[in-house]
Amino acid sequence: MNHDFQSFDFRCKFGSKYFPYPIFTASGCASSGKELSQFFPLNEIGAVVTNSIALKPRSGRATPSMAETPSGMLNSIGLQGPGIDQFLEDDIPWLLSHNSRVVVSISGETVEEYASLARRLRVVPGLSGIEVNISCPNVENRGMVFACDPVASRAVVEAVRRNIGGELPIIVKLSPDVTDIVAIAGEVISAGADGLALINTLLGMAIDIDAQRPKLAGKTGGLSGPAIRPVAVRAIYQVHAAFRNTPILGMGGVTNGRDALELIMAGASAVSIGTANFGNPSAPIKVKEELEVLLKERGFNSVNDAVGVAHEK
Amino acid sequence: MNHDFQSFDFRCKFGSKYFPYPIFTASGCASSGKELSQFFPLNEIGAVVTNSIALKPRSGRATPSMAETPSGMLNSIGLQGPGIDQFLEDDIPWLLSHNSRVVVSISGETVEEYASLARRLRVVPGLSGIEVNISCPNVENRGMVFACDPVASRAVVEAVRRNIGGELPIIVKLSPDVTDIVAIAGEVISAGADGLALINTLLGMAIDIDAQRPKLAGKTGGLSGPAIRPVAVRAIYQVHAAFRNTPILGMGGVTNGRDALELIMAGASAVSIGTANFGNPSAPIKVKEELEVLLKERGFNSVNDAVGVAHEK
Amino acid sequence: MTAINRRATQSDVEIISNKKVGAYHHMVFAAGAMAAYAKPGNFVAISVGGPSSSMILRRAFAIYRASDRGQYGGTIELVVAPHGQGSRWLTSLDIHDRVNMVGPLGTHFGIPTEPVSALLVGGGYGSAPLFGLAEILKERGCRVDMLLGASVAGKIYAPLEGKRSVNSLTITTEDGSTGLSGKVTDVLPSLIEKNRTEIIYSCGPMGMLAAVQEVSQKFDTLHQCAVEESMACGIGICMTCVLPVRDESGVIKMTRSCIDGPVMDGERVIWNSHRRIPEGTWGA
Amino acid sequence: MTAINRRATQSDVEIISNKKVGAYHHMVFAAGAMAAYAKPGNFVAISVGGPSSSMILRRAFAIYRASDRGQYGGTIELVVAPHGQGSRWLTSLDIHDRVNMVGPLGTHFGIPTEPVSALLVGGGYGSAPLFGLAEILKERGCRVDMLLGASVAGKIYAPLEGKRSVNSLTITTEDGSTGLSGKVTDVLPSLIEKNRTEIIYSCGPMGMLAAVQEVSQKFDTLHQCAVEESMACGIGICMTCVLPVRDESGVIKMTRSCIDGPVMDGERVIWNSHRRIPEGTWGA
Ligand SMILES: Cc1cc2nc3c(=O)[nH]c(=O)nc-3n(C[C@H](O)[C@H](O)[C@H](O)COP(=O)(O)OP(=O)(O)OC[C@H]3O[C@@H](n4cnc5c(N)ncnc54)[C@H](O)[C@@H]3O)c2cc1C
Ligand SMILES: Cc1cc2nc3c(=O)[nH]c(=O)nc-3n(C[C@H](O)[C@H](O)[C@H](O)COP(=O)(O)OP(=O)(O)OC[C@H]3O[C@@H](n4cnc5c(N)ncnc54)[C@H](O)[C@@H]3O)c2cc1C
Ligand SMILES: Cc1cc2nc3c(=O)[nH]c(=O)nc-3n(C[C@H](O)[C@H](O)[C@H](O)COP(=O)(O)O)c2cc1C
Ligand SMILES: Cc1cc2nc3c(=O)[nH]c(=O)nc-3n(C[C@H](O)[C@H](O)[C@H](O)COP(=O)(O)O)c2cc1C
Ligand code: FES
Ligand code: FES
Repeated sequence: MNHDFQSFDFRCKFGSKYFPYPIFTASGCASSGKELSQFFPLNEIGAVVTNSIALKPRSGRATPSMAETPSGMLNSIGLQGPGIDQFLEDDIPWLLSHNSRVVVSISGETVEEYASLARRLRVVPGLSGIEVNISCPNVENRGMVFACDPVASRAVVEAVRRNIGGELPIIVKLSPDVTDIVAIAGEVISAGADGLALINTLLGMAIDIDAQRPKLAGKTGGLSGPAIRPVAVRAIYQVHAAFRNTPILGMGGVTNGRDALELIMAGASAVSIGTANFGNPSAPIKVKEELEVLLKERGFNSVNDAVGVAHEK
Repeated sequence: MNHDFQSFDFRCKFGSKYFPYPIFTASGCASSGKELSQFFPLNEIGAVVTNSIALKPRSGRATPSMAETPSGMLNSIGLQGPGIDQFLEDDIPWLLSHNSRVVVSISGETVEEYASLARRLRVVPGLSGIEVNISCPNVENRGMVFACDPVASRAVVEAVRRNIGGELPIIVKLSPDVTDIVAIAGEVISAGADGLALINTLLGMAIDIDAQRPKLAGKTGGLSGPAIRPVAVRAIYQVHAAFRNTPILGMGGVTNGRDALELIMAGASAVSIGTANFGNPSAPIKVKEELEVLLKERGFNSVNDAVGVAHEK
Repeated sequence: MTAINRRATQSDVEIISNKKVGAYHHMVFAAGAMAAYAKPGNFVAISVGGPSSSMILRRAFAIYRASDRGQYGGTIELVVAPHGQGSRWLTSLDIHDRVNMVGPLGTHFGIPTEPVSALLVGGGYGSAPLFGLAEILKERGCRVDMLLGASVAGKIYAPLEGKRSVNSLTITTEDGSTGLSGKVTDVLPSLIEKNRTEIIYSCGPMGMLAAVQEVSQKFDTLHQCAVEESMACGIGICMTCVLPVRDESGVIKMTRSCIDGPVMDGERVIWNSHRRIPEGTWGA
Repeated sequence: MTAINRRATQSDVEIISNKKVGAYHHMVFAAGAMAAYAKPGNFVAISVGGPSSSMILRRAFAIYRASDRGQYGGTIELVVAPHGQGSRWLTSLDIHDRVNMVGPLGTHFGIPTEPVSALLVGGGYGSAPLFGLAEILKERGCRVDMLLGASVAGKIYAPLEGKRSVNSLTITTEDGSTGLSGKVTDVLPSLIEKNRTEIIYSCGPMGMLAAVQEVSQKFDTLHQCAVEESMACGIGICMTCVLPVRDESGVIKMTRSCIDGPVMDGERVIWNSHRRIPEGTWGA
């Protein structure tokens, strides 16, 4: 097939916002963007998704906070960051001045913290979206992770929705560590999510058999990288099958264009690159370029036409 | 340290049964043992855990039922097997006549099927244990996997316990695809499990971007191999922390002695070798030999002394 | 059968030659005793990617030739298409590199006790096991015709010394770049008629084998084919390589192609059953 | 600083030499322009394991030498200990093999503007970046003494041409197999006194650096050390390499050792904080 004369539509859409490319960075895997800008112009990708930002400064967890595993890694960074005030002062202006589209990831320990973060972001001009990381321990409920509890998940999303106003799309990021991810997705969609981010890391652990204790100071950590891609594809496929109209930002072990297309065919409207950035700082641009070639080779005129096609055969 | 004069105790114990070595095969990854016996004597390992056997013959699922993934694989074998009658006639006598210790894995679609299987096995002499695979769809509850539902899990184990009599240890195999594996473990222990097998495969999927459909004919499959080891270690650690007195048969991505020791230090009393057999038919014996060296190097006089040591530091 | 090849062993073997031939690599391994027991149709399973590989499963390769004497002791030769990650890694290895090999595995082609007229049909690298078979058939006094097909000329594997052992060699390519233009099944009927073929031996992609079986059935010839299902273990323990096969008593069972194959009776295989279990299969 | 080395680039570089030296491999890479910007203390990050590797993270290596002229254009030299999977893979490569390298990364050793008396302390392969530093210090008219320690003789990396650029070289090994028997910190005080050391530069295991800082503090010398935390990215985006460091205003912050290090002011680092966040850390 010859599509040379047709224009190729690489856009994706979450809520009311269009993004020119369907490749984003993954939260926590691009710091606040500055460092990667040395390897490619940030406006060449769909958006930078920032590290999850909390209300207050956070030191994160002690080292070692990283362990390599087969085709993956564990991390227990624990959301190190400067807190929302300094973040809005330093990082956001820098990103916007470099023409980067910005999706701010937020994390809280109570429903009220999420609400406060939403109120702070509501008044910031130039943002493209908000990603709500609900894989955080809920201090009001014995530290149980919000994303593992449908009621708490719903409460967070309702609070953010109420406080963010109408413009900014809300993408809610789910954990795969649940019995029924479709049920959680249903709750957060009905609570007002414009899109879903799938998947966060899997809870894992590695043990140092010489020191005879967990490798990570924080004992458990989040498993990411190519090892978890089959779980990501499955979660995206299941959720897309149930909620065709809710766009999904897919992630989990994407390192090249083929991986990205796998997530897209499963139902993702766009794809975030996380751990792959550590192995290859130009991964997002590489994935984007490869994806464009793969889509065109297969006769797609837009990335949107490829979203979820694996459901049809 | 010099431990040459001390005898090394390599035994492990489930219920009332001792096994001379803490290395087993994993269900579904050694067929019924015959094939592996060409690469090592089966009585050189703790036990052969058979493929999960159902009441009736099962054709399994259509091919492709396998896809390699980074440091892992997906399978959707679907418990192909001859049914309990032919199994007891052919496979069990062969294994027993070759001095292999045998743990029979059973699977059912209803609680009553598990009960019937237990009744059949109760009268078979020479068995060393029964592994109850509850990662099977429950036809009486919309196909929801037993292992994902605490009530159904309990019902299965109670039924098996009632029907098996007092002798044969019951090892219940759990799925990691749940929000709270410790809660499920608690249910099956209080229902009468003598031990737990952790972990079964993770639900995953891979998509063929050329055919634009799932690679597996059965769409989803179980993810196994080194990719999932961090999830196995975490699950074992969590469950051992909660139930120190219940022995765990650990599995998930073990390919060498170091991996096995990792699971043991997390809390496993013995370790099953699954996917690694496909890449290396002498994997169980290799793991066993390496494990013995590693334990002795670290001054352990028995494998039991190493169980769960990572909890103490 | 339903038992692993009792000659199978596992060992680290050295590569003693690796040459590009058309689209393929002809590779020779110093396989020691393993070579002595290899028969045409058998295969080997090789670990790929090295010690820190993300590829955890073995790759199966049909044995092209095996010889149990010579400078290096026993040798096993393979014809490898650099297709995906694993085969590209294998073909990129140098002389003296070592790989872990399990073999010989699976069933082998049955040799008729009488001298018959045999037609050997190969698709792509599927020709590999047919040359050793041709030699044996010739020794038994058979007439041996060979028919090889591929998409393009570079994918026809037919070395000179191999050609010597056949009475006739016909080649087809889909793009006509060498031999006749078309598929093997286009010329198969006329070859059967001309050579009064009594048995067909085939090896190649599953679609080709199914088509050969159709023709074979029409002419009522015997047909032994070497199937190629994806295999995770190659030794009968994973059940990923099954395909529906009718047994002696007529029951269709999902059968392991690694131990009850790869060589199977074409008539017994239920063809075109990809992605579904045929109705009436035992246990379905 | 808190910004990635602005000279950092990513490219595939060719190995032009790989020689075993004691317990290490001395490796030379044709790194082109990357070499021109490398300063003592900087490091590079290399992908390991090849295209189908299960190792997804880069490995960091201190630059031993960099030269921007010569037969191969710019070259970067490393001293690599074949320790685990990744470094064993790297050291097993042949000449002409290529690896993907990002560099130069991180901070470099600060060079005093006046000629001072400097003592360079290296543990194991930690001596690597010190030789290039010694040359520069000598050019600036400094007195340069060097103290190298390791567990055994084979782990002392001290090539002949390197030794030439120092005023004195002291070696300690824990087993006494070469040089003095003991640890570097056993002889450090006497060397400082004898040479009237004004600044210490150190590179080696974290435990050694902490011990050097203690001595340095006692003698009130300056101390620049190159720390070695495990790093997943090397470019400041993963936060796995943080350690607690007191900033100019006295606040302790978890600081990335890949971009605000590896070279840090020894006095600012909160030592012995493995597996815990020190009290009073910002955001703790
Ligand atoms: C009995 C048998 C004999 C074979 N003989 C030869 C031979 O002589 N020469 C040769 O070049 N190849 C042969 N193959 C195919 C070979 O085993 C590999 O599948 C092929 O080299 C592709 O592997 P890869 O790692 O390069 O590709 P990848 O795409 O990376 O393979 C990924 C996975 O898919 C499986 N797979 C992919 N394609 C096939 C296929 N067509 N058949 C089976 N499994 C597949 C692989 O086993 C692997 O698990 C044979 C296969 C079988 C089963
Ligand atoms: C700034 C810096 C400079 C370094 N310079 C050198 C050098 O000049 N020569 C040299 O031989 N090595 C150096 N290292 C160590 C090197 O990066 C590798 O960690 C080491 O080679 C072990 O990797 P491996 O893959 O062989 O071992 P593995 O045990 O397989 O490594 C597994 C993981 O642990 C991490 N890791 C293990 N040990 C260490 C360690 N001691 N420090 C940091 N991370 C570790 C690795 O990065 C990897 O992610 C340096 C590390 C850093 C951070
Ligand atoms: C070091 C690291 C830090 C992360 N931090 C965050 C975070 O702050 N917020 C969040 O929502 N996800 C975080 N994640 C999860 C990633 O955004 C992503 O969901 C996950 O890693 C799967 O994608 P990947 O395999 O491409 O990395 C982090 C992951 C890693 C590896
Ligand atoms: C091909 C295949 C078939 C399996 N069949 C079964 C089975 O019949 N019953 C069962 O309980 N687990 C089955 N499993 C799961 C394994 O027993 C094991 O729990 C899992 O694969 C994790 O271990 P591993 O990574 O060592 O393979 C199967 C796994 C594979 C790969
Ligand atoms: S390939 Fe494993 S049973 Fe055939
Ligand atoms: S190594 Fe990633 S931030 Fe320093």
